[in-house]
Amino acid sequence: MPHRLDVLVCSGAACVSNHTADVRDALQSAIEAHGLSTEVRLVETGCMGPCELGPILLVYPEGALYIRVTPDDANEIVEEHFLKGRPVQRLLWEDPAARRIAEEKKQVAFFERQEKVVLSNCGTIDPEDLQEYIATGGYEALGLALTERQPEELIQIVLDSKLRGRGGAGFPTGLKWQLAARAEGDEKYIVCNGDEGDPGAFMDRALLEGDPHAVIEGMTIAAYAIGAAKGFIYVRAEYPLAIRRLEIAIDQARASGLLGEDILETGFAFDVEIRIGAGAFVCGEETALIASIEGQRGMPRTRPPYPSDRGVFGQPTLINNVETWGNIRHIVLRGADWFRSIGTESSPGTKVFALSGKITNTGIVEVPMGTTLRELIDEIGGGIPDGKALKAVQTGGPSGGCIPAQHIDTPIDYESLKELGAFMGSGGVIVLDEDDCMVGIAKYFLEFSCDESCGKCVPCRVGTRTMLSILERITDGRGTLGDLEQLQMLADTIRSTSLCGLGQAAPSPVLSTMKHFREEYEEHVQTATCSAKRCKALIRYEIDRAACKACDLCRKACPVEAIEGTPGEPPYTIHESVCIQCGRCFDVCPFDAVRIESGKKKQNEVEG
Amino acid sequence: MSKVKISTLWFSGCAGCHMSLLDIDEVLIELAGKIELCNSPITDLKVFPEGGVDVTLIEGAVANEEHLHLVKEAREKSKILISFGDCAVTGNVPGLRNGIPTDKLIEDIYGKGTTTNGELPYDVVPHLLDRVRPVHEVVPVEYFLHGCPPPAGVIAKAILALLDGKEPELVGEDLKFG
Amino acid sequence: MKLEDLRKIRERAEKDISLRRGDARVNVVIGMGTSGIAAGARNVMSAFLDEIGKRDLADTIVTQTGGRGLASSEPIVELHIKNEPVVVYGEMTDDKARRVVAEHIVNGSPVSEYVIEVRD
Amino acid sequence: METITLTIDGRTITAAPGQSILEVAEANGIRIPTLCHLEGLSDVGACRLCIVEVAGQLVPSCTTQAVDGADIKTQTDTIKVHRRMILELLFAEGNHVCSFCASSGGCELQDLACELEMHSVTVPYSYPRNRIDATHPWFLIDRDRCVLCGRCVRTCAEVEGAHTWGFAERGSSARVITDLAADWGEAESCTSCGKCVEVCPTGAIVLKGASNAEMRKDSDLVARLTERRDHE
Repeated sequence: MPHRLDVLVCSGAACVSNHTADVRDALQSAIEAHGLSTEVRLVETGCMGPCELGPILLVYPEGALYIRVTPDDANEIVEEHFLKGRPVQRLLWEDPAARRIAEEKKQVAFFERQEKVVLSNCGTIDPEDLQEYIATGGYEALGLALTERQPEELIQIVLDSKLRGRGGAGFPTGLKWQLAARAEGDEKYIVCNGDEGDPGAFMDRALLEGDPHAVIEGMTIAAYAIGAAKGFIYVRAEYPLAIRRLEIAIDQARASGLLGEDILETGFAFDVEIRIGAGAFVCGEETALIASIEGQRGMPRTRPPYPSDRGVFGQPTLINNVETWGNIRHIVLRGADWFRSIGTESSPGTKVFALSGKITNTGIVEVPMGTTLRELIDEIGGGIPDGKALKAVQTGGPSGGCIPAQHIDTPIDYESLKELGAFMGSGGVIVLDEDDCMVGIAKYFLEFSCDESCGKCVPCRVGTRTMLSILERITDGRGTLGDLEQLQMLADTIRSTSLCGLGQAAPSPVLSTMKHFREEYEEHVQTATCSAKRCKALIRYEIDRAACKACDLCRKACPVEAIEGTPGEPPYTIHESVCIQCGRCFDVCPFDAVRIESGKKKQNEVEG
Repeated sequence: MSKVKISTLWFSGCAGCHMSLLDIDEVLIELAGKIELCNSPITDLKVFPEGGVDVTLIEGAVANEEHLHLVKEAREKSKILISFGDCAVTGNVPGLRNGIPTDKLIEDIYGKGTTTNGELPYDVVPHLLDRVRPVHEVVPVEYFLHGCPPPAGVIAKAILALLDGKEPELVGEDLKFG
Repeated sequence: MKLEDLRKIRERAEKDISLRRGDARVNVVIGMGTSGIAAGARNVMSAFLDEIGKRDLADTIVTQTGGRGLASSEPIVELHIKNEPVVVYGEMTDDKARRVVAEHIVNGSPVSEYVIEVRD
Repeated sequence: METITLTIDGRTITAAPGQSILEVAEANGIRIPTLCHLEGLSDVGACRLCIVEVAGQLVPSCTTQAVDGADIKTQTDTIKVHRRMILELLFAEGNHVCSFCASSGGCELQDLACELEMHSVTVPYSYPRNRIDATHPWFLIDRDRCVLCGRCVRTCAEVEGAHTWGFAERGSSARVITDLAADWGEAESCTSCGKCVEVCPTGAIVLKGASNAEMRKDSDLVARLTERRDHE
């Protein structure tokens, strides 16, 4: 007897953290208790996208989308919906834009405005079930490639598609394939770069967890195209679920003759091995990643020679990012023209973004290249919460920059972002609102680059550290206008002389904020003011005498006894010299009597 | 022609740079006719002359509140400021205390020392700054004389050039630290 | 496995996940309100599912709805076939369900004696 | 023999294919400052002092091959600014106090300050406080004087074959270590050959007992050894 309901349980990493497994177990028991085991099937899928709202259930055939489901909701869902056909309204997604409950997934703007190519299977199939992948046309592209295409034809298709590397820099993928195919070597290698490490980036994780076979299929097609027999998937150890699902997928593919010797009985052999990285950001840089695969310390080396000439173990190596690999099977099946029909002239196809920061719908989305930031943030992302104003959008992580709100109608592609001093990067999009201090944001990203510098070349190792100490001086209220000049000089040297792309791009967050938000830097150094009231050394907490009701909550909450007052006898006062700016008084005050002020110069040890 | 007024200051340093200044041999005689040595450890004059000076040489790093005060005054009252020797230029040996909390330093040196009977010297000596700094980190500096101490020849070369109204040409070995 | 084998697996597997595509030709909507269940709607549903399974009708899905307000005719089943009027069957049973599958869904002719309403 | 022709600072120069820009420049008496490079060792392009301009791009001359027709500039104003900044960063990173350093007078970093006309370090000093490892009976390492050029690491691996030296940690915590961060005196793989002492460009790795300005290094040692090996 066929089942009549497919209940998709999102098992992406975010939902797993939100205890999706408990929800699944509760649903399973409720389904059994109601005697529906043969009629209802639970399917654990990869990430569905709106990570903020998990655990998420998607019920077919209706397409009903349940959010923030708890194990306690299981019985109601099973009895009312699965048994009686009445979806539980209170758990359905209320579209923030439409202000109505969405009966179906496709009514939600978050999904409706997306175009899922790479993520088409993500959140709709069980990534641990090869049959489901095959049902969506999986391995058809590989079959087609092996039986009806010559290697050169495949390279030509990828060239014609104008697909560009999704790892960030946007190098033409087809060209990489061609170079690796033409290079001479005893052996050739295929590498999947899954060392995703930018703060606020989780696109690769979503794809590896949600559709691992797509990545394997893309790599296998490339192996045939360039003549490689061995591949490596480099994933960071912080992605245990991705690793487990990849392992399952690799085992399944091998067992079914889709990987290993004699693939699809065509005589072609290719196998892949997972290499687990220890979580060094720099290993996302291809030469450092290759060193790490070889068992060396993950440090970049000078290019040329490029990996296509001398990569893993000195042999020609084709290395692409997870998302790039995810595009391959679609391009091979549907053709270069189809691919070019999506996106823009110079940047065809779609791009997966990870939305985070001050945005209503945090999560993973996929849109055609050329989509504007406004569409991405307001329509898909549901806008900024709490009625706050958008200040900037950070793209490209520590290698990227901040795009100010006035450029929100910029269509997203490799070139337009670069023009604005930002960077496509692997697709992390962090939304900043009026409460964010741009100097603080720049400092945050620089601190990341500084910590993650491999330490090999001087400009990156020492230069980023030095820039950071100058930024610290500025956010401590001890900066000078000369510091801004020095930041610029250091940035120039780091950009121009660092060994690898990570070092060269490390000053970008500072440069882009100095370009677009220079007045904030000047305000910090000239008047020791942080208008966003974020820089601890530049703010002070004060109690509004008129608003204080002497309830004593702030005094009790203060961890350093900086607040003085007697219950019932307003006003209370905060002693600035004792206060550590932790903000607890601000949080607990029921009368909004605690205010944050900025603008008074702190006593300096050395001025000038 | 009126004489060029020169001051020299002695901050956190060993006086070796001043020794080297006195080591410029017969150039001293030439200088004697051309310069007026104002406040300096050599003259034991403590204050800048009215109207300031043309050149101030600063030996030593900025290590305490007195240095901080003086270095700012020197900047105000001098047309040209010269960091005189490695301590002034780089922080050098005095800078090695950076990273050790000043309270601990005072305690270790004076508290446990035998000569002070455990009395901490806050009443009589200026408070230490958290960090020892090269002069140019605190105020702008025109020229830097490297060396511990700067060789007498380099000092003479720099001063004579300035007296001629020229830029001191400090190149190659002149810029050797240590 | 050869490419032909892969394609055979795909054919089977596609049917298995057809629910998620939302492109079913036939939707059997069973009234599963309290009164419907009391009148035996569960059995009717099981019969539909069983018969659809036996006949391997990948283009047919079974869904439910709350009560329709025709308590006297429960269990009620609506048959939505693409580009055709909705046919409502009343007082359904296990056997009647199997007949509707065979005659209406497979052969395209409604079982008129059970029909209580036809809507556009 | 096949040759290539290129221009360095306006001079037309003939070279053998496969040579690095640095090798070609040195062979023709054109001085390019270096620090991590040492003849006889592989080049890693870590210090970035040997940058030159090729087709508008700054590249390290030690790891970039000289190619036919290249127009190379080694002393533009931009290059000088960057080299000096890199050198300042090196001085600011450690405690390079020449006045009481065994290597003073024989130190490549000290010489670079003269060559690159570094009048003062304009970036803030960091004043690190790393422990000096003097556990080896004959040698010691003062990591506050280390510039992380990696010559010791490469010499130990490529010439001595002991692989005692390696890198640990990242960013500003990066440092050279012996064995798996064991004290040098406890590092079992160390053959006490002393080549690391000779190649260290600063006073970081020195002979015990060498006092102020007494240490003189034989950094050509590696080149002599490897050349003899090549003749075998």
